[in-house]
Amino acid sequence: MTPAALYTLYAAFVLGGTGLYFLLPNPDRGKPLAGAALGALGLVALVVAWALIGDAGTGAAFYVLGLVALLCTVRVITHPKPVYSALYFVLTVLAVAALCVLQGAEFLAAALVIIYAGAILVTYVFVIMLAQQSGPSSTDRRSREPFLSVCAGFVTMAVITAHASKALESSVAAGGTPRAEARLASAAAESGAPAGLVEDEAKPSDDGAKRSAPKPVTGNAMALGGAVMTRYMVALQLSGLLLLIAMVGAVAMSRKRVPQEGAVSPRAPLGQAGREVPPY
Amino acid sequence: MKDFLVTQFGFSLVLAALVFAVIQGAVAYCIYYERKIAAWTQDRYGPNRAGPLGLLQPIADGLKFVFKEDYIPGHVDKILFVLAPGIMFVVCGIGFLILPWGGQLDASTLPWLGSHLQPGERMLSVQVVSLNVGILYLLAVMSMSVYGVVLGGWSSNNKYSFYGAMRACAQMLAYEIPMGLTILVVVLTMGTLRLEEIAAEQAASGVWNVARHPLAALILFITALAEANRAPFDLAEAEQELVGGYHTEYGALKFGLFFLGEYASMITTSALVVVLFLGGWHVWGVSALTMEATSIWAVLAKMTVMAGKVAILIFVYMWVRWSLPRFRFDQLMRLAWKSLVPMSLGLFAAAAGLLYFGLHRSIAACLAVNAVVLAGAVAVASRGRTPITGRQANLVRQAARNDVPLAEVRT
Amino acid sequence: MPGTTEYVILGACLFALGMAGFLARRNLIVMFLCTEIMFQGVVLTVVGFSQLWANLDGQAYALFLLVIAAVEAGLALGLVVLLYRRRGTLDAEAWSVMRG
Amino acid sequence: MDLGLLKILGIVILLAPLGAAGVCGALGPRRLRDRTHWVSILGVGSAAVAALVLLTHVASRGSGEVSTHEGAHAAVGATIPIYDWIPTGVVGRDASGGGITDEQVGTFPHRWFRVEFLVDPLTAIMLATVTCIALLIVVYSRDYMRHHGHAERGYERFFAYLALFVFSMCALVLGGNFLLLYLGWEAVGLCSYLLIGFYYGKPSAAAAAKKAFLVNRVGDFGFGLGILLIYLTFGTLSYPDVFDMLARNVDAAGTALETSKLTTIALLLFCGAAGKSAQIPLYVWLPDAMEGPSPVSALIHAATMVTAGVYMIARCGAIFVHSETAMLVVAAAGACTALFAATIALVQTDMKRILAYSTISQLGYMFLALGVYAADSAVFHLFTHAFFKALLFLGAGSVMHAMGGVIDVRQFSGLRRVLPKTCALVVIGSLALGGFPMLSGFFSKDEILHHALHVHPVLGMMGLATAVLTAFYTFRMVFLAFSGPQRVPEGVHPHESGGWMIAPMSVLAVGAVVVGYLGVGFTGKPFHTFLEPVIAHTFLAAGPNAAGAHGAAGEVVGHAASGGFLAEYGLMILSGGLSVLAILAAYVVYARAPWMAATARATFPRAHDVLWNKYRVDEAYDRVIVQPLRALGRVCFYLDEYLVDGIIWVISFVPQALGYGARGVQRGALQGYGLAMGVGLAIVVTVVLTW
Repeated sequence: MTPAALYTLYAAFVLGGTGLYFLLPNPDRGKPLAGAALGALGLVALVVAWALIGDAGTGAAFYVLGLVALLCTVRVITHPKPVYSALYFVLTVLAVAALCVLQGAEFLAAALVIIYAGAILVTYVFVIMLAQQSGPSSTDRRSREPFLSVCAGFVTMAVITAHASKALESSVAAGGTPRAEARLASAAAESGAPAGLVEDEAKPSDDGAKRSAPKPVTGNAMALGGAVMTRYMVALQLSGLLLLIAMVGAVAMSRKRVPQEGAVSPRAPLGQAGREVPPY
Repeated sequence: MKDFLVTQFGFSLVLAALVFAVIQGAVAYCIYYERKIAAWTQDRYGPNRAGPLGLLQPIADGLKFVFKEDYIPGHVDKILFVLAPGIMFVVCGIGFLILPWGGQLDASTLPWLGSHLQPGERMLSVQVVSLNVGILYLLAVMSMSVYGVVLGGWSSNNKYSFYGAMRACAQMLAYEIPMGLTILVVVLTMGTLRLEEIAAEQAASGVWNVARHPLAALILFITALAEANRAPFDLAEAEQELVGGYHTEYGALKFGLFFLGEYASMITTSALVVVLFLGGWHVWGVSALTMEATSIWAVLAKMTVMAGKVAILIFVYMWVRWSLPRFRFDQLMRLAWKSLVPMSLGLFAAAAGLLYFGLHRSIAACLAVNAVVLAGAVAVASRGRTPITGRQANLVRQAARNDVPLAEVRT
Repeated sequence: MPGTTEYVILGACLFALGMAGFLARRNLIVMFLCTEIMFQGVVLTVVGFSQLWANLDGQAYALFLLVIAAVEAGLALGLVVLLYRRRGTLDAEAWSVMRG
Repeated sequence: MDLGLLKILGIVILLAPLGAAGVCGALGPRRLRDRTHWVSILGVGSAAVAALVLLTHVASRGSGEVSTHEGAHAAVGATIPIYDWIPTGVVGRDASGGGITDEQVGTFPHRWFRVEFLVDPLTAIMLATVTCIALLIVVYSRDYMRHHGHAERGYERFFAYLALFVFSMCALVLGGNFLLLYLGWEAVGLCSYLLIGFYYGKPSAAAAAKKAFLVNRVGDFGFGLGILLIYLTFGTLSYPDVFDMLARNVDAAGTALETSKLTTIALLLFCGAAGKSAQIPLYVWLPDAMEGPSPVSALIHAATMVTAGVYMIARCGAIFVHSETAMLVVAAAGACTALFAATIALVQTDMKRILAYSTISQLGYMFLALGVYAADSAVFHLFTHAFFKALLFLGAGSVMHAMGGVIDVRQFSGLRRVLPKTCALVVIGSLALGGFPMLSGFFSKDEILHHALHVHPVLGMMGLATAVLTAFYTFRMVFLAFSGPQRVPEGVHPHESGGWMIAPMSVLAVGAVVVGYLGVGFTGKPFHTFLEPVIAHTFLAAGPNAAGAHGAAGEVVGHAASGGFLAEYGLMILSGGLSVLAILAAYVVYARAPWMAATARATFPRAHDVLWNKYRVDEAYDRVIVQPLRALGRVCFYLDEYLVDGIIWVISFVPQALGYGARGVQRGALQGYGLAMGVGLAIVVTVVLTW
């Protein structure tokens, strides 16, 4: 990585962090135009840094999606209404999923959308709506220690990123990723075909016509399934167990009746005291 | 230009525009169709004033939606209020992109466009996009459709709308699970995630998946009803309880978009059921409806067959709607979590077992497995203490168990 | 190595934003949303590395991350609902009975 | 001998009661409830059947064949290994670790503490006695533990404990080495604790249970030391090995045994026996053990617990006969205990307490018999005593049941009309206990007196005096309770017990009458003949008649031949006559002329007072042992309270003070911590990665 790229990256983090500091909710300020401007500058710097690093394979799609993801994430953090935060996060997830598709992880992208956007975030929205039906509360209008928070987050990541990028560069320069190449070569030798871990999924317009007969391997999904079902079998089963435990825990928790503190429960009518009809 | 149209990309664009337009038109006539079926069910005439047989009625309805004042109430969250029908419309509209409408098309048989091509030189897929995670795409899109309803209900800032939104949210989350599981049953049986391959496979073998997994087909149909918010699962808009549910505050074009979304999702889900279980564009004994027939005429025939099957399914949707009473919400949840989820889980596990033994294509084995799961479900259900109808009976039982006089409970 | 560095940087940005948000926002639900953002950053990073090494380990990690996220969301939201019922507010500051 | 069959039988005898206890405990409270007794009956019954099969098996094979342990003429019986339990070292390697190297250890066989059975006539008789009597008691308990048809609270617990008790005793008897003996020994102690404290809500019951347990601890401490000493001396705990070495008079190292060492071992073992079998000076727990339900008393007194000491000494005769001193101590302790307890029993008014002292007294007889080398007589008395003492306790229980829990003979009288069956059965038991001629107690006791007078005339005379006292106080109890005008406590409606209670008592009554004939001369003394191989090389070989005859039967025959009719039957007639006279005296004093008793009490108030207060032994113990220990405990307590706690307080004050200063940091706000972590992380990362 060139020093120019590195300093641009630092500049992006500094500008973005400062911008975020101004953008975080604060009722004592007016419209955070300065923050927005600084943030925009930060984004520009980031794009410049990307351009300076300039790997092959990053095209316009990456820039657009990455900017969308970042912008939406900033809005998640800075929007005073939790519902909007959640909705912006949906957009972030969609952008991330699209980025995954760019990296040949279609299955992961679908899973992200189905699980994250379709299930987890719906639940978030559900809870937000249940818990907060009126407009933004004082909780959401004021941030807590915004300066230190932003510093903590951005300093950590700036340092790690710069370091990781340099390490990546040097490892690539020192002969790339031998493990990957060796594996590709051996897999190719075994199967007599290019190791199609990530099926070469070009645009449908090119090979759609050739897909007349069903193929044995259904691309990324099959390969990923194979990996998860073999190498990560134990992890898979453990995560299943984890889900089960979480499910039981969540059910146990939410079934409990919790009286609001300080609230006096009305006396049950005579003859009904102590007897409740359980929820179906 | 001429050459661009016979590449897959160009053809997909054309097809997308075409299908989109057809579906929008079809939605309008779906409403007419529905009103006619409702009338038929209730032994009356239905729309018969505008045009012959009332055929112009949908156009009148559409015009009414467009020309009404597009009013936004003052107490709503304006951005989301506007956004919600848009989300609904878009999400319901892009699901069909993945559906295979007619197998392969030999571009050379296209009149004028393909005149410069040799036969078989360029095969086009009659499908807008072909993804290797095809069904997952559809599931992802469907899982997004809940946002339209939820946001619409919430942003209306109206108690009834909010209840509708909450109900829709819970309902869609619940019914997505059996839906996904039954789709996975088909995926396990067919060994692919691509819808066009599933359709082609059924055509090639002549065995529709419904013959293998009738129970799964039934569950998928039920969940499709629920996902489309159709009666008897229209809890989110139950007029008698919630005025109009999540779209109480909506009118004019925005209400129309909700309407469009609902019917479009009906069409998409029926098409999904058709492709997964009912052989897609395939009918036995017709030479035009095979994989090998790739001429433009064969493709048109296939598309017609597909549309016909979808129309039949939509008829069933409407038939169900006008015949069955609406579920109560607890019954709805119980149906999903205590009946459909266990059954589809059982089917899924059984299908995986069949795959392990290499019997996943065997009709007899699949049917046996379905029968076992159904029998198990019936056995469990018949032993259950809670009847599907009613909490009152439940209360009585409870009272009997606790030695409480019945009269006391009832009061 | 198509774009691995860029993906890592993007992931780091998301992570940093999530971390800052987690520390700065006071609404419990938004705090959890911020943790999910951090997950997204991690997902992007591992997907980038997956491409770099041309294997599926990173994507498999991302899948397990999804599991963790689902578990976290389920339990966290359950807790949030309980807390909300108890105090009638989502402010994280309302829960400081452990202070010394 | 069929080892496989024996193995199966042994396992059944052990596991059936244990399983029953487990099932009772697990399913009793929820599922079985007042049907729990069936499980216990089934478990103990299976054990009883198995024990009887074992007995017949051992008997039918004859005593000669029993010895399968090659080259061990001292150990008679079949050792049946079940499994290896605890490795104790490697064969060929001595205690210092020399001999073979560490690398070789794996290839050499280990020495083990095995779980093994030793089956010989003694075991067979003990097992049969224990399980059969226990079975009858369990059956009896079915009705005893319910009132007006409703099971008492803790019903299932009771049956679980009973079955566990039987298991413990069987393990004790069946175990083939000292370790298992000790195991059973302690388990029996535990069960007695549980059962005596069955009504743990009652302070007196809890105290009695505690007392029984603690007094037993004293004895068991000595017992444990004795076993350790055995291990140190012989290098093994297995009976056959130990007895074999004793017979060859060598220890583990191959050197000759020292008598002093054996005396020490024997006395330590006797210490345990004295605790378990309630001999002077450790008898004090037994009278208090009456706090348990009556069937428990019957079980403890007749079959399971107190006989353990007798069994153990009979089993370890090989050790005891090496030491004259130990034998004398055993005999003297037995005789003194017998007389001592009998005098206390003279004035007690609690029926069960009288019976308890009589048990102590009868156990004294058994120890006397052991001490005079008549182990077969001791076991025979144990056997007969089991029947009539169980009968008497069950009878007392029946009375108690009828009297609504009252058992003081001053509170009721004339019960023969309302409890005719109980009365008849108790009278039979009392006759047997009192040594009425031709009943079982008569024969067994007479035999002991015979041997005692022969070996230690003084102790024999004490035994004879005890016999008279026994007859007197037993019938004092009977007449006070059953004769005279009918009188019952307030508010009690006496009723005869039901079949579940009467039937076991009837069986026991039959036993009390007839089992004595197993040991008399004109039936050929089958009991003694059966038992002879076990003790032939120990007690009989070392005893006073060793030179003249081998075996009890031969001895008596030879004795009779030399001494003539009077020598043979004179003692019988004497003791029988004395017992009849004592019974008549009791009749006169307590049924006909009650003023005599009152006069006697008035004439010797101090004597009565001493007896009534049981020679103030408990008080003396309290003064001499308990109070000083308490005082010591109090000192320790204050040391702990002020010295140790003070130090700890000082130590704890420092962090407390520090914490007081630092608590401002702990603000309890989640995000504050998160922020601190985040900032800390940022600093650490920056420092580590950029430097």
